[in-house]
Amino acid sequence: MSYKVKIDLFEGPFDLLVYLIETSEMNIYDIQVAAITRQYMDYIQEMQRLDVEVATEFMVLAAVLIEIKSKMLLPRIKPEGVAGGEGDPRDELVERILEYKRFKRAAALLEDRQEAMEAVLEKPKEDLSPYTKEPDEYLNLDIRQFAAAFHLFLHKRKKVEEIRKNYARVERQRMTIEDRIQSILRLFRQKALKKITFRQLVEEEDTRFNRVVTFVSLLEMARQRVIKVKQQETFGEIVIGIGEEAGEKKVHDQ
Amino acid sequence: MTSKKTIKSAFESLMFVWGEPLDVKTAAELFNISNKEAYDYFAELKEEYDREGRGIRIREINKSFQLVTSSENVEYIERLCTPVREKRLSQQALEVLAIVAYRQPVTKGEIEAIRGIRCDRVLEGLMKRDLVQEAGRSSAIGRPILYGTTDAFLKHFGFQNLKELPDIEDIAGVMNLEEPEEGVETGQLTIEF
Amino acid sequence: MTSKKTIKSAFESLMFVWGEPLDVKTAAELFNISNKEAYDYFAELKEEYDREGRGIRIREINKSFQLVTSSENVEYIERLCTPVREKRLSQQALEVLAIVAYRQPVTKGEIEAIRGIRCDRVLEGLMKRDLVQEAGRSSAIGRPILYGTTDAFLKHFGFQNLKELPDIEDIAGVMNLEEPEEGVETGQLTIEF
Repeated sequence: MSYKVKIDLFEGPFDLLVYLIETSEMNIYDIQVAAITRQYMDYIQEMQRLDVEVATEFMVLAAVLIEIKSKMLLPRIKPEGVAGGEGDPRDELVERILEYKRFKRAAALLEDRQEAMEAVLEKPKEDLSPYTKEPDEYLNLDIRQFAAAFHLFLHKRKKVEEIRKNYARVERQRMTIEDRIQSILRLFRQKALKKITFRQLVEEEDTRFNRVVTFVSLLEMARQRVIKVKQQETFGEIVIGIGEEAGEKKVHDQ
Repeated sequence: MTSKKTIKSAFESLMFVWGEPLDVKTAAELFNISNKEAYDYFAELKEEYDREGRGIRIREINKSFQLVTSSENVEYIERLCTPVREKRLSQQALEVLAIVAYRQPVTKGEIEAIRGIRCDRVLEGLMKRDLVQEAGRSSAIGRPILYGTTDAFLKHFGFQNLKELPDIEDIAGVMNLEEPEEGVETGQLTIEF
Repeated sequence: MTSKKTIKSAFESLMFVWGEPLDVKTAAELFNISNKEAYDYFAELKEEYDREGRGIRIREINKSFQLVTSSENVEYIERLCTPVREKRLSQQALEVLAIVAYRQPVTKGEIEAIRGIRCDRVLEGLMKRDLVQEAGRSSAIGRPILYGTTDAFLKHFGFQNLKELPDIEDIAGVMNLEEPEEGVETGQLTIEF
């Protein structure tokens, strides 16, 4: 194939057709339909061979080309007395190609303008608050406006839910080791406990983060000898008892 | 009665703080003058800025005026900083936009007939960028939505109004083509494929 | 060698996009001219703007120059920014109010997380208008204030109680609203996530 071009180069079937006509330097008013149809079909097959998804629109135009090709093979009948008769089977196609090229050209003009306009820069609005004399905002809202405002927000409701979830989690995760130490001490004191198991403490916590905080807090408390930790056997229950230094640790009651 | 000089000076200040295109009507109301009068003042200012070759210019977008930089100075500005710019439009977006601009108000079906391919997503993207907007309903069967361009479209491409769109009807000349023999209408096409 | 006229025009463009006071030294370096020369050009421009009584002036701040509006025009700018006509509750305020109404009791943090933008002043305004009130404290860390709507809010919409608020899922149908396009900026609304 002489024209290995990427499919995504073409915006649509007309784009491809125009490209083929132009590269083969055909006169648009005298399109060699057989040749162009062959090229068009080759191209589509090449795309399919490369596993490129070919939009159905490309096939629609292929069918049109084949139809015109077959009409071209028939002798043109001009019934006597009828001026002009059926005309060239290519006429409609030419019209459509011209129409398409017209807008392709317009798109190119717009593209140039777009580029030229990049040299023109705006400035942002100034901070208008110094000029806004006590905004005379007066309440004149109706339910439509109100609903519209909320609707916009709803539009992204899923995201909102996510944020809300994350937001809540962030709040909960703010439990600190300091807090947890205090709460464990309080637990011992309030319930006048002598012992508590590690499992019991951890089960109070619903998030992994808080369980980790609990564990680290216990390590810290053990280091400070605020608690005593015993484990009878490997992987066995860890039992926590109150340590010698516990009395000095100030326990804040809420 | 405020003097012309005062009003013109005020217009400069207003455009400066506002940043965005300032509507002639809004400006006229502030001074209790006619829209025509306000428009003329803006136009005079614009002309003065151009004539003096200033680094700041005034551009008109559909009866609104806005201060912008002179395009000649973009190189110097880029030496100083990297301006934030709108993203350029893709080829397909430009094609669809061209059809909307020249054929407006136009239905999606008409756009698709010209390009031979669906354009829902492109059209959606153009509406999101506020370059295209709905412009009523066609009276055709099913009353399809009509589309048209926005003021943001004019701004993006630097047109004062739609009349400034370059002529594309003499496309044959542009393409170096022989004009077809008479009788070929290039205007209205209704061919269903 | 760049001409004086070109440099002065460029300085105007640079001040325009820069916004902040533009350092003479920085400007001089861009054109490879001496600080003295650059300073003189800025001073000349400033003098021209003053002499012509323009609405935009140049202000010097410690060897830096900045475009500002003429102080004479403050009154007009105020008129532009504060329309005499009845001003409606801003889009921002409406949105915060909507979130409070549907999510109550809700903390300020949650509202801000939803909208991605701070809302202290908006919330304050709504409380001043007696549409929103404090509704206790959250049990979360820091015990942030919870907000809810007031009876005045209900009365305004003619609702007996909060259950009468249009159903969230139905709201589009009830209000016959078009589905807003994502990303389209409607007025001052800025929902950012």
